[in-house]
Amino acid sequence: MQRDHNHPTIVTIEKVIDETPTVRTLIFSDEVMSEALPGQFAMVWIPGVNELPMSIMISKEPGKAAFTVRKHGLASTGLFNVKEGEQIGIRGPYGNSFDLKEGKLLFVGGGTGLVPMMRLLTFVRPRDDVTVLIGAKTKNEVFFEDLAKSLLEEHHHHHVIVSTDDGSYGEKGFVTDVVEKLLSKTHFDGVYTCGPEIMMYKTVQSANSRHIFVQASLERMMKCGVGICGSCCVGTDLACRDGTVFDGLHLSKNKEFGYFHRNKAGILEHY
Amino acid sequence: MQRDHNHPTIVTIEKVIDETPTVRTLIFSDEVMSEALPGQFAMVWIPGVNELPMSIMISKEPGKAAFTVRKHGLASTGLFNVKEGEQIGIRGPYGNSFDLKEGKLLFVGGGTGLVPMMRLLTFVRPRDDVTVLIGAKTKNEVFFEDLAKSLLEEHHHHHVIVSTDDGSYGEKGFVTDVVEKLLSKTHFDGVYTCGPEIMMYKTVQSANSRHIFVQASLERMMKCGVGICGSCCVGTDLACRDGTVFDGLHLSKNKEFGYFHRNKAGILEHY
Amino acid sequence: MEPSLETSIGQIQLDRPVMLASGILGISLDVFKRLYLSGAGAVVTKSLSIEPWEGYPNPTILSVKGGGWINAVGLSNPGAPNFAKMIEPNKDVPIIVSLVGSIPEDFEMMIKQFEHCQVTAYELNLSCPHVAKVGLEVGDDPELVKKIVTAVKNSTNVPVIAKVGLGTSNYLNTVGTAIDSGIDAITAINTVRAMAIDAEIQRPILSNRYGGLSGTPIKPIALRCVYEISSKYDIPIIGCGGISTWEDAIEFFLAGASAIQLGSAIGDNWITVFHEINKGILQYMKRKDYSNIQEMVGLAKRS
Amino acid sequence: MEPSLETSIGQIQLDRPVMLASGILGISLDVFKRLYLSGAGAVVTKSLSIEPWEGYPNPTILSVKGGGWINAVGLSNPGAPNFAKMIEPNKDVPIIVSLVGSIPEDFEMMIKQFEHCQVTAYELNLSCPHVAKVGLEVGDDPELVKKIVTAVKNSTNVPVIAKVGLGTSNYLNTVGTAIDSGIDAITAINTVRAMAIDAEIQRPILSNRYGGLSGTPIKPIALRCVYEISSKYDIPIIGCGGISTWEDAIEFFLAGASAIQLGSAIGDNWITVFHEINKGILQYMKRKDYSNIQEMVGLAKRS
Ligand SMILES: Cc1cc2nc3c(=O)[nH]c(=O)nc-3n(C[C@H](O)[C@H](O)[C@H](O)COP(=O)(O)OP(=O)(O)OC[C@H]3O[C@@H](n4cnc5c(N)ncnc54)[C@H](O)[C@@H]3O)c2cc1C
Ligand SMILES: Cc1cc2nc3c(=O)[nH]c(=O)nc-3n(C[C@H](O)[C@H](O)[C@H](O)COP(=O)(O)OP(=O)(O)OC[C@H]3O[C@@H](n4cnc5c(N)ncnc54)[C@H](O)[C@@H]3O)c2cc1C
Ligand SMILES: Cc1cc2nc3c(=O)[nH]c(=O)nc-3n(C[C@H](O)[C@H](O)[C@H](O)COP(=O)(O)O)c2cc1C
Ligand SMILES: Cc1cc2nc3c(=O)[nH]c(=O)nc-3n(C[C@H](O)[C@H](O)[C@H](O)COP(=O)(O)O)c2cc1C
Ligand code: FES
Ligand code: FES
Repeated sequence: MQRDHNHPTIVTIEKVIDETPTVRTLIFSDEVMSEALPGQFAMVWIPGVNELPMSIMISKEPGKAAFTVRKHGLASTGLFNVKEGEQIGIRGPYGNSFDLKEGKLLFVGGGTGLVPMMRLLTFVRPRDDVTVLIGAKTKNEVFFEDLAKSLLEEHHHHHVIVSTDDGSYGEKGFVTDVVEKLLSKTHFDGVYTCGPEIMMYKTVQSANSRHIFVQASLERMMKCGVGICGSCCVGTDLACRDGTVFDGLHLSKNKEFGYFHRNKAGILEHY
Repeated sequence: MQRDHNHPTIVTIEKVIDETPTVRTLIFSDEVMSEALPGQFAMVWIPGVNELPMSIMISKEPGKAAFTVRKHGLASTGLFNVKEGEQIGIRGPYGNSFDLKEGKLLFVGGGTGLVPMMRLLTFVRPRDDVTVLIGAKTKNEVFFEDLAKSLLEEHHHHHVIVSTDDGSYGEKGFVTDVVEKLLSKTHFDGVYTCGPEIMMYKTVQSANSRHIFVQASLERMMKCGVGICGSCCVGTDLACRDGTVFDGLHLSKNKEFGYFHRNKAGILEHY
Repeated sequence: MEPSLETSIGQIQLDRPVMLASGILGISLDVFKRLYLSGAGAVVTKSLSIEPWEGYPNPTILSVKGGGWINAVGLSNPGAPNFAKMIEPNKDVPIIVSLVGSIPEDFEMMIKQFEHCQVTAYELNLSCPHVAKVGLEVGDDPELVKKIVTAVKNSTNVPVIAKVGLGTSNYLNTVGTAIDSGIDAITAINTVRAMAIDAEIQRPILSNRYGGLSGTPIKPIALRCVYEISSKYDIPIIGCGGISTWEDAIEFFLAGASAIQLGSAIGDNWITVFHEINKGILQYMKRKDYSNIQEMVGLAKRS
Repeated sequence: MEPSLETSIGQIQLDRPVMLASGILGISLDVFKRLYLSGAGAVVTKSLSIEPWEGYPNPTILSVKGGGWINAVGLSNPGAPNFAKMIEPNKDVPIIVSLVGSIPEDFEMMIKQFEHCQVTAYELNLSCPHVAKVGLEVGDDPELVKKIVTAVKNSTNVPVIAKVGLGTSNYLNTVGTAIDSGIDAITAINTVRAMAIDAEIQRPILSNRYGGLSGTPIKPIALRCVYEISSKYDIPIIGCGGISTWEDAIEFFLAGASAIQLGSAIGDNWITVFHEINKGILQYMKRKDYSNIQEMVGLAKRS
């Protein structure tokens, strides 16, 4: 029978990589997921634990894909603890993708929000001028810096900048301050961001105010991933089906973006 | 949505032709049925009346097909009475087809058993030597004689022979006596028959005894047409799915062929 | 004359006969507006309880290989009071408020919350197949159905619909009891209790184990329920279950439904499905020369 | 060690766990032999009545767009006496004789007919959803179920199976009653009452209007029934409903079935389906290192 993308397909975790003490990358074989577009996500079933949305991470080997998970609550800790040889269920890929411009490009990622940024980097052309901004609270939460660099090896012009809130590594300060500084200095042809919503909100604001094309990939509570349950709604939008990637101009008209998300009961909560 | 062959598709009867006082041909447009193989049948729903199996008759126009029905009991009379512009439901095509040999071919049909013979004639090559035998009780039950002739127009060697039991038209006697006569005179490369079971039984016997390749298309009580209900079983065979066309050698080993059929309750009845 | 898509389900008047079913995309007024503009004649809210409910943990929804969906969302909802506040500004969208509860007082309390809201109708969920003490557990108890419907009818002048489904009793009796107690219309049916197990993992996939089957697989079941209800009772019916094409919609009208609801089709075809179905119904009506929906309702019952 | 496909359903021992369901291709001993040679572990006959029944007029079967079949064959059958005579010569094929009737005496009389036949088990059809006075009308009546099962158990030493389905009462109670009355095993489920209407013709398609839905659409429902029964009762179960692949078969074993039956899959994939499923089960057992079916039965119930 043909694969049903909305029914869990069982895959085996083949390799686990520790990125930081609380972040791990789990690699598995799956043709469909290996060809996911940047920004697309999967619903990941950890049997006996929970199911949660995860951006689809790249893997160096063809036919493989990965998830990069930060250990947090029940579900993510369950995934974080999956060992090599153990099985999980995946459905998807879900969601749209980015509209990649040409020229001078800025990528702004925080935490596991870097995952779609990494996949997007694999689509950038060698002649583009690429800046990757990695934000973290502190030094030992920084990851994917080397990966970003190696993905950009063939590019003449590229910068990978890390900023930490406490200055323990790279530039000191909020990543959004670096964004503001960069955008005020030079013109960019496209800005792409994924990470904590406040980070994305400020990045979108900085770009919008300068009429720079910007896209952000949103996170919301997700149950179905296909636009049935409604749990992921952001104003009139359903993050899972209309997004997760939205244009900055569209987001600037959304009353909830940057301010509210909904909890498991669907009640609006302030960020 | 793609067409579901096992769910009735509604078609409109575009033309009705009287073949004899009790036999009519109903023509309709349907790509799928127009491409049915010789010997295949449809389950025909006459709304409010019944559903019954009907061999798929040819039509001169592309994209069209037909049924040729003899008025008999409730269901066939219902179909016989369908007027131009009225709708019926059809599902299928069901069943296998004939294995058409080359060379000297004999077609033996009685009554509406001529329907698959007519479709089969359209596949015969001009260089084949073709004999069509049409059997009927009496003169005004003869039909398709002209059609058979016109289908064979381009053939150098062809004969259309009619025999009636009462001798009111064509040769006098049972069609199976003509078969026996023909087969005893000349070698045939293939014999094809459809019609009353006794006619087919004798034809198969005549051919088998001379080691001549012969195929017959069987009729049995049919409800599903797909091999679920079991009502069409003939020994180990399901007429609808294994047939309706069977080789003479296979039939010679079947204890029911020529002797028994099952009624609506599934009880074996003698012919 | 151009045929009209208007329909009435008893006192309920709608511009278009296709509604959003309860529980689908149903927690935000902004989304309701969008669905209305996409062609939905009305939206039914998620089933609301007095208190907010988180629902079951994930996995809560998955598709079935070969068609349809199984869900055990567990009636997660923000609670009637929060919800009423959210829809208070609404003037444009016909909103049908779906309610779940265990006792008459639950329903009375919730209806009070909507005093200042424009509510097109209430739909009593007597048929959720996977949450204890509400839904089917209520629908399968005739005494309770009687008490709840009577209480609700005494609390509001807005039309009240009972949503029924296949439980552990004869749903036709539930319909009968609801009618005797004054119900204005019936929605049939809810999801059908079902399960998905993964052969590799060797466990039920839903966290709640049991869930409700929706989408194409249940259409023939829902259609027979509408036909059965309309053959037995004289009550306006809203058909629901597996509807995804205009042909499905017509079949439900012919079986006796004055309007329809859909949910799962959105997962398969997204929200353009409303427009597609409306368009198909109109074309059918033109071809068959009908001027309004009501002319078709129940036609399949003639012998 | 090569895993074994042998299974036992209580006292019933089978070489292979996949059977032909009742009503499918089930009127001729020749065909039974063929199915057995194709890989069926046993064949269940059409449900037999005392007298021959013609069943309903055509149309009696059609497929549903989007999957599955609806039938209202109407239990056409040659009658128990004729049938018993036909299978008398059988020595090789495990035949399970399915019976329908309205009162205990019907069943007692029929069982007498099979005195000289080799019968692997009797299956009481308490669940046909579209014929009056038998099937579900019996299954929904606990008193009658008790009387019939008791009478049948007193008439024969051959194992007796009750086949249940979704009717107008709680089928779990029917199972409980049957167990209390001495039943040896349960088959779950029969078809689910349903309907098909044609939008163009504006009529129900089946001559009987109502029929039973079978095939893929009912699989998630059947699976939950097996899981529910095996969670509540300690009784051997035969799973039936929508099974068409080895994965489906495994899921039913995990839910608690010791064997399975299939019907509709033959319409979709023809009789090679038995061999395909047997092969798939064996490969799965090798991969998961099971030596016999029983090791899997009910595994999905662990928490
Ligand atoms: C499209 C998308 C892609 C994501 N990609 C990644 C990724 O690549 N790596 C990663 O580590 N995390 C990712 N997340 C976040 C992840 O899904 C979880 O939200 C997060 O791991 C915390 O979950 P938890 O259940 O462990 O925490 P909990 O303590 O149970 O919940 C904490 C908070 O997490 C959020 N959350 C919980 N469950 C869900 C859910 N089903 N859907 C959305 N949010 C939920 C809620 O805001 C909740 O309040 C992504 C989320 C979305 C929506
Ligand atoms: C594969 C196949 C192709 C056929 N093709 C044609 C054709 O092209 N033209 C034509 O006129 N007839 C054809 N028939 C015969 C036709 O289906 C009917 O059997 C016949 O018309 C008499 O049906 P009735 O219901 O009117 O008669 P009734 O008086 O109701 O029945 C008379 C006898 O007809 C047979 N019969 C009735 N219903 C069925 C059924 N559902 N399936 C099979 N036999 C049945 C039985 O032997 C029955 O005893 C075909 C039959 C089969 C099996
Ligand atoms: C994810 C999901 C959530 C649902 N939640 C509710 C609910 O809260 N209240 C309710 O009455 N029905 C609920 N239902 C049932 C639907 O309203 C509808 O009756 C059922 O899905 C059948 O219609 P469909 O086949 O068009 O989806 C839900 C269905 C789904 C799929
Ligand atoms: C054409 C047809 C006839 C049936 N006849 C019977 C019957 O006589 N007795 C019975 O118990 N079940 C009967 N059934 C039900 C099947 O035995 C089975 O329970 C049901 O079809 C579900 O299995 P499936 O999805 O594999 O077909 C019939 C089903 C079909 C499709
Ligand atoms: S996650 Fe269900 S609608 Fe988006
Ligand atoms: S007609 Fe049903 S099996 Fe052949």
